[in-house]
Amino acid sequence: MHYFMNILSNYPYIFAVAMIIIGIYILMIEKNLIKKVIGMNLMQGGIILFFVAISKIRGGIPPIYDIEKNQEVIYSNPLPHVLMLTAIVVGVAVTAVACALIYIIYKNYGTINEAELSIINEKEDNDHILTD
Amino acid sequence: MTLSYLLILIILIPFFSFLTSFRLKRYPNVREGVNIAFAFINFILSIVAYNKFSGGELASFRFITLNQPIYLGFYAEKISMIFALMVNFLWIISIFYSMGYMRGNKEKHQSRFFAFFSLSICFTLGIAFSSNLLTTFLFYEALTLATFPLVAHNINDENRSNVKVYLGVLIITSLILFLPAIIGTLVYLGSIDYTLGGLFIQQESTNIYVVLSLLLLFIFGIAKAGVMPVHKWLPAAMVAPTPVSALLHAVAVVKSGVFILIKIVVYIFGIDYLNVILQKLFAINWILVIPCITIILASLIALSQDNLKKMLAYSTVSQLSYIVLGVLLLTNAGIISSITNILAHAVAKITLFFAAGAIYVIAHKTKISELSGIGRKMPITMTAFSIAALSMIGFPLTGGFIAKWFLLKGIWESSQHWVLFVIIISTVLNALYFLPIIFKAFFEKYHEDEDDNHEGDTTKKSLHMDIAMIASATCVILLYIYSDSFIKILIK
Amino acid sequence: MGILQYSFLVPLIVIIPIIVAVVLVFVKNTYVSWFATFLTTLVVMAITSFILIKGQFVTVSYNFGNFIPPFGIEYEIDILTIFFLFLISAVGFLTALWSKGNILSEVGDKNANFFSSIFLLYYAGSLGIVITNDLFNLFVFLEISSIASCILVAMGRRKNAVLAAFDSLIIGSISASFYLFGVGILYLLFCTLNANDLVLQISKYPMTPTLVLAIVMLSVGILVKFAIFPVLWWMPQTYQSSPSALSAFLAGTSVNIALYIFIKIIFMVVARGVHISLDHYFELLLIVAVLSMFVGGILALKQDNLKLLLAFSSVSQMGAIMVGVALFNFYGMSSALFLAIAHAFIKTGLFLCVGNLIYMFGTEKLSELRGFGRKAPFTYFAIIFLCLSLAALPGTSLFWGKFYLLMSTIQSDNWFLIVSVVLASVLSFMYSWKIISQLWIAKDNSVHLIVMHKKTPLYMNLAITIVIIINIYLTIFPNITYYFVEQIINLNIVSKG
Amino acid sequence: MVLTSLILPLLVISLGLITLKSKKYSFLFAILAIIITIIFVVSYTIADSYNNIAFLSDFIYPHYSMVILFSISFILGMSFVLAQNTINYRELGIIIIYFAFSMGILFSNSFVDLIIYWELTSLSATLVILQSAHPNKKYVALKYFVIHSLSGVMIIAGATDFVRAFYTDSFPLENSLNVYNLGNLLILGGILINLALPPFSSWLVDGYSKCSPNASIFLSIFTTKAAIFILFKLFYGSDLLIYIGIFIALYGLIFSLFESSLRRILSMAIIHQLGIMTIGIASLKTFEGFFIAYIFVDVLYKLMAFMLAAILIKRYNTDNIYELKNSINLKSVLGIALLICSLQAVGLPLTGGFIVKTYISSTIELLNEGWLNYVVMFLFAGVALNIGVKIPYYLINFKNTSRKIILENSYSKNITLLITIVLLQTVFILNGANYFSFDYVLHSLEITTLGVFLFILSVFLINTKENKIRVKIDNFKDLCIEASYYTISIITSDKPMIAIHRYFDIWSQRVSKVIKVTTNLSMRYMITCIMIFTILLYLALRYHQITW
Amino acid sequence: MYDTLLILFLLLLGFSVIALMLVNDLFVLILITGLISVLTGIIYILFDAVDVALTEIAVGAGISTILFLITMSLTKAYHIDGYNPIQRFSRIAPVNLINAGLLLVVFLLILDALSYAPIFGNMDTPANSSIIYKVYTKTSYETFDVQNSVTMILGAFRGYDTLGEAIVILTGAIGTYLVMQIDKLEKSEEISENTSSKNETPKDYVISATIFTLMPILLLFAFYIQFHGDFGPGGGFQSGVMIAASYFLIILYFGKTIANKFIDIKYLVFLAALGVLIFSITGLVGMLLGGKYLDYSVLASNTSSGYHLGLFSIELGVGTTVFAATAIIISQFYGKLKN
Repeated sequence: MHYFMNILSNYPYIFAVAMIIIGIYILMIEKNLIKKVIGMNLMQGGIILFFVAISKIRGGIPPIYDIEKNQEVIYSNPLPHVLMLTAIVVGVAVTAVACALIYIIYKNYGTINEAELSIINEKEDNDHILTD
Repeated sequence: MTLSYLLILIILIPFFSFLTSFRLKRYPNVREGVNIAFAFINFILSIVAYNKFSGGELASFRFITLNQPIYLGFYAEKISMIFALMVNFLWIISIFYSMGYMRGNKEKHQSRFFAFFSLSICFTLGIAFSSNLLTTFLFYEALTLATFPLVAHNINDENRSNVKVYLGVLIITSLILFLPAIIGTLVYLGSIDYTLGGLFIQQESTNIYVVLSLLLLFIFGIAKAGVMPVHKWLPAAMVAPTPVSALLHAVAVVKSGVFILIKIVVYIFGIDYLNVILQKLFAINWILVIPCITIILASLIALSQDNLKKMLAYSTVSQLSYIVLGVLLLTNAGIISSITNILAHAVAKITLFFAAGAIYVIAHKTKISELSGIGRKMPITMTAFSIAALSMIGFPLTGGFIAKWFLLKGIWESSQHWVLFVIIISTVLNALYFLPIIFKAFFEKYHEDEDDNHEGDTTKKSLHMDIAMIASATCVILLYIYSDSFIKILIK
Repeated sequence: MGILQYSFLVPLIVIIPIIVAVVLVFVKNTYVSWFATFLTTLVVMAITSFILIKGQFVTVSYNFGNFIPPFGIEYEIDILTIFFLFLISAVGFLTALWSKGNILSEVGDKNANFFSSIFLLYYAGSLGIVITNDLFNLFVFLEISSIASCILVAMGRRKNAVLAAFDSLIIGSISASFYLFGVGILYLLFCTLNANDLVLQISKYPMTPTLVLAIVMLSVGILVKFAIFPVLWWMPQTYQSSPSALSAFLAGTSVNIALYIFIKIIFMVVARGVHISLDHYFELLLIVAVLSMFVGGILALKQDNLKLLLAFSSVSQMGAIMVGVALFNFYGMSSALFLAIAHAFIKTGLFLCVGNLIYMFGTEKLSELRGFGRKAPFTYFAIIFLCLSLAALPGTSLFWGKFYLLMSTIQSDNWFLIVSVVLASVLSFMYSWKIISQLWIAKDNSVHLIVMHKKTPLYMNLAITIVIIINIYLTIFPNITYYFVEQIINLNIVSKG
Repeated sequence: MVLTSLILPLLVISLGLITLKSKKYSFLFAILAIIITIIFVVSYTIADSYNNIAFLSDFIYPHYSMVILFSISFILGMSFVLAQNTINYRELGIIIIYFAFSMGILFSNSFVDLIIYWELTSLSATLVILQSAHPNKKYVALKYFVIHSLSGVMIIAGATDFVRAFYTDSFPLENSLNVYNLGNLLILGGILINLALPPFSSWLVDGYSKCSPNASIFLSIFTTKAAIFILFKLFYGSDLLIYIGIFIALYGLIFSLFESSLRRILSMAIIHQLGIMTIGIASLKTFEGFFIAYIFVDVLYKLMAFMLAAILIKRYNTDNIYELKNSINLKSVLGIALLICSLQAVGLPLTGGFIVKTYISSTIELLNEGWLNYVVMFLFAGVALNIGVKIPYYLINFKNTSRKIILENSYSKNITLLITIVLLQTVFILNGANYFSFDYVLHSLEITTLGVFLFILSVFLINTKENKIRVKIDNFKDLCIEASYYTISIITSDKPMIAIHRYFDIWSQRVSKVIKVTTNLSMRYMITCIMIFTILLYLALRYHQITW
Repeated sequence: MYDTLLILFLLLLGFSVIALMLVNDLFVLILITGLISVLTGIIYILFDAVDVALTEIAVGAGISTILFLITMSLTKAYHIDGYNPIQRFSRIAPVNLINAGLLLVVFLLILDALSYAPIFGNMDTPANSSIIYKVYTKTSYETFDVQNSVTMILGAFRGYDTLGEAIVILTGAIGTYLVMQIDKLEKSEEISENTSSKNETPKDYVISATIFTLMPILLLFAFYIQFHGDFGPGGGFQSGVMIAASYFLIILYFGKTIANKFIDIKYLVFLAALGVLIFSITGLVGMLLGGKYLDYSVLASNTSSGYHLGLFSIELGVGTTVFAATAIIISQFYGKLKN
């Protein structure tokens, strides 16, 4: 079907979507919590790549206004860049909190393998009152 | 003051007694006195309303209105007047009786009992005067919940399942069948008010099967009318103390179920409209089969019961289907018979339950086989019991005879002759399961069993109960004598 | 017009909580931090109710930095937004009022001020989501609320709170990135981030599969938050292990926010001449909703832990609301909105009561709590009243919602739906009756209940009484909310459909 | 007229109630009751003397004759019982009430009154039965009352149809009810049940044989005869009754042969007699005539028979006819009474029975149904055989055997017997003139020979002492009532319910195991659910024509 | 030429992603994530997104890799089932295959949908052809004479997003601070031993030398980026991250206790809060002076100088927040590390 050729022409999208899908795959498969966070990070990277891919215009230059150049210069679309700045920072914040949680899980449960964690959780009588 | 204020007052007075009896926890006598006073006032008011109403003045009153067809409101008309009169009268008697019963049986937390007792009366009156299906449904559910603490009065391990059955059947059938039926009528007809001559006449378009399915949904939805498959809750409710099963399950709750059915058939569907519909569909009115099966089966089961109260419960189920049968005959004689039957059956059944309670309190006997020779020991109770039993059978000098007379007349009018034989068989069955008790009570020796030690104070305790029983027994007979007074109104 | 000159109030709703949250980081004293949260929620509720009353259904919009919408970010309040805004701020106020005792007992007073500040951030985040008309801004606030809620859950009193927090963070970030992916595709197609502008653009171009993918990604992102049947598994754990103040706020708002965004998307997409027929989409949603009603109901029936039971019950209620939305006729939408507001208040009230129980007895297991009536009479009656209204019995507010739901289903003549809605309402009765029967009729084993605190402090009970008063108000005067809902429906369906 | 007609029953009821209460003076009040009835009867006849009806013969107004008949038999019975001094005060009181209510039936001229008195008589009759000392009296009374309530209901059912048709519930004086419509058929059914229509006849046989001897005297008179009077009043002349009559009579005849107890034989004879009467009613085309005389004779000699039975049972306290073998000495008053009674049954020309029998057979001949006359003849022979031949054969002591005869010949006790003998003969004397003709005498001789012949045949058939082939017809009916008890208990037993409960429990455990898993699901399943959900949504939107 | 370069780097990226999927050793995985973030940075430069590239490399390569390394060492998870990738294929459980299949279906569906999307990078796509994007770059210079339109959009047009983003990083920081405090266990079950060890690591001359040479340059460059945002690529985020990196170097070198004396955790939290406060206050000031929230034209006499002032304060607020937040996160984690 001729549309298939169309997808080849905007190949960056393929890589972006691939990154997202593989990110999710790692998130699902891996038992180790840190690997899960890595997978999540990868997924968010994929989305950011997709967004930035949208902004590029062939033959355009970075959107910093060049005083000397004459008028007919083409700039890439600056808006996705701003959005992606925020997205990256959000990604970092989420990763930081996730790593803190992993440490605390390790501190409480002694393991960060999801299978073992669910076994311990089930076995333990979890209404063990912690605060006084 | 106009009739509408009177209506509201009648409904609210039991609610006040509900509040006060909670307040007067510590001094029981005062509480009982207050209750009786309230009941008496309510009775007087309903008589006044009855007379004023006979003047034909219709009062209506709305409080929550959502949009035009959906609102909650009250509305007085002839059937509800009579029903309210009966409920109020019997309320007085049952309070009197429960005083004796509670003291005799030394029951715990009595104030809660009296409170919820009057609350359920308030909701029954609400049902009596409701002006559209939604208010009826509201009070219908409220009544189930108000009676629940009464049924679960002295709950212990073995009767917990009964209490679950009681609540489960009532609530679930009302949610599954009654509510959709109401909404169905609202959607197909645009309004759910009780209008004289029925709503369906305006709408010629609704096809037959919709009407029929709605009617069936109503019949089975109102579990309180005790039609066969959904009657399970009544025997299960027998775990409640006897005054509860006396007033509520013999009179208030059960009758309200049938009362709603009457209002639906008469004021929502309209008798002549239904006649036309049923004639069109099939010659024999197949819907009549439902109550007939219930009558026969329930009386057969009652025949085999050994526990006195269970037997009475099943007999109530069969008597109720008499009333349902009367309604579904779709003739005005049938309607009159169902209303007279409500009154006659209420009065007779309340006496029977009083007697059963008295026997339990004084002689601690619940099994029928143990009842031999009790007539000599408790003459008043047993005579009241036998009078009421005769009325149940339809003995001439009692109220039951009037109801049976009109029922048969209705059957002839509706030209469904096969129903005659059902009535005949059921009367025989009634006789079969009531009379052995009377004969056993009066004509067999009373064998003393050991634990029957407190001989002394039986007379004192039974004073209240006897008064209540005498009152209800006499009005069984009075009902026969003054029957023509309210039949004239009904015929109009 | 009266309201327009007050338009400066609109951004304040979100900014005041943020500023107070940030200030609270400096404050060490727990009482001051609680009072600050209480005050801010009160002020925000005042603003929203002011707009609600004076607004007379006029859409108010406020663009930041004085840039016209497609360029700058725009806050817009139409009837639907103010309806949900008021709901969220009211629930927030109640939980803040209630949370004083709770912070000390469940979170410990060491970093109580951080708890309040992050609670306020979550509060601001949820308000921001509802109020903004800009899709990316919505993503940012979505992310704020998900991180904040994850931290708050982690501070729950149980050991497995941390696990639940981790799960909710991961699932939250996945759903947010799905949403972001959808926004990206929309931007790729129509180059605008503003909702109203997007509506214009969509009507210009034919429906391409890419737009379909965008809608799907957006709706999946939101339905995960909405805890509908297939994706509900993260919710019960978070509700169970989060501190009671947060679980009450979550129960009241997180689901309603998702509902609001979902309705906004549907109206946006359904609006002006979208050529594809959405009925298959709605059919699937109906099936999913019915399934979630049954699964929620059955699972709720089997739980012994009160919070889990309430969590699953809100899943089933959400199923009912989704049925109302997916039916897309007049009665359906009104029933959905009415159910949402009634259910929010009832569920918040119930979670506050559970909080009370935890405060007093330290346990929320039904089997242990049987017959605690004597020890805590006020909470006892509150729970019974709220459970009765949860059971949608005739005399309660939920009943009107169910009534309309049934009306809409009967009008839609879809027999399978009618039967399932009726059965689901029976299920809802059964699990709410389970609570009542356990607390009232079951064997009384309250004798070996460890009483940690004799009495709950005043403001805890005050919050619950306010909830009960609101419920009673909703039962007695449903026609006011009905009129309100009517306005929303006419405006949205008529204007955009 | 109505007022006066109500005086007597109400008066007597009050008397009955008083006797019930007072232990000592019960005899005194009983006598008072007798005196009142006598005064009432006399005033009754005198009051109507101006339309000069002759005693018993000119029965223009059958009501009066029945009333007179009932009160005479009541007086005779009471005097006999008081003379015998074997009755306790409570039984006496109830019998008085029973008499009063049955009088009520006679006076009722509308369906509602009829039903009221009808049911009240049945109630009082059950109470009478309950006074007996018989062990399972409760059971018999129950059967009695249930069957009577059945008949009561049938009458009400029929009456409502009648009222709906004629807008009044008073009896139709001009013409009898047309049998061939459902309502009237029901009324007929009700009355016939009261007349011991065979499937429902066990109440009469058991009731009269198991109640106390004194009570059986009164019971035998009132209920059945009142029912016959009502049947006569409502359905005179309808030809369906012929066949019903034959059926009842044949049933009575055959089963009396197999009975061994004295009172059961007499009750079977009552049933037989009722059958013949129904045939008589069917043949009468107008509502008056000599028919009441037949009832009169039959009542009196049955009354006498039951008095004899009471004395014998009292003396030898056994009911079995073989044990009472040759217990009566011909020379005693009892002997004479027994003789007269059996001759009435046979219908010897010199007795009242002959007059009445010839009247009935002549009216039946008027129907000119050939085969009917022979059947009637056979039935009359049966009566002759049953009472006329069988009872004297066993009871009378022909051979002065050594059996110790308690010589109780005191005339004072048996005065009543003598009075009844005199009355029976007066019937013959007063009406003998117009019926005592040659062909009638010839006719009665034929009947007697046929009767003797049949008797010998039956002796051969049943010449057993312990009548082994006694058909337990009555027990069959008891059987079916017990059977209904058992079937019901099986239907309604809770066994099926318990099974269902167990089934539910197993399923709920299985479901809860599954649910425990769902609460802490691993991440993998959560994300797979999300993925599946997205795919479904996308397909739903993308390809509109998803059909499932 | 441009396309071939782009494809080359994208393929590199693809391989490293697949490697990520196959490799099992945690340490190798973390290194590959660092590599991936650098590669994406380079691709962003190809996509003319300079600011994003700078942030991506600084944050991706810098902070998240360090975070993962520290958590790995804290949770002693490095020697997890360390067999090589090929063995891993043989061990694949059936469940994984199902998941893989499922995700493959999703992948194909998305691609099928995206194939209808407008072609990558051509002029006439609705997103690019519409006048809006041109307005950004032109007006940002003519009216507000800010050369770098990205900072302009960041600060002014979509200033509210940046405020939201600052709040996110603040919540992240406070979150880590709080979560680390959680001790769900009774005292008895304490697993990890006490944190601060007495003897500091001997001074490693190589590290100390590099630190001392690198430190000043880093700080200088960071401050340049901070205040030069309007004119060239850069801005609050990047400078904040840079300063945090320098702070980290100090901690690495002098050990936790001394670093604490230098800047205590409590003050860092206050600093982060202060940054967001500055940001929101400037917005409020704009509102009080009559304009809309975050309207800088009102701040000074004419619009352009007003905007310069506004942007400056915004960048300052964001910078301090980002610095403080990242510092908190790293010091929290590093504090827990034993040696």
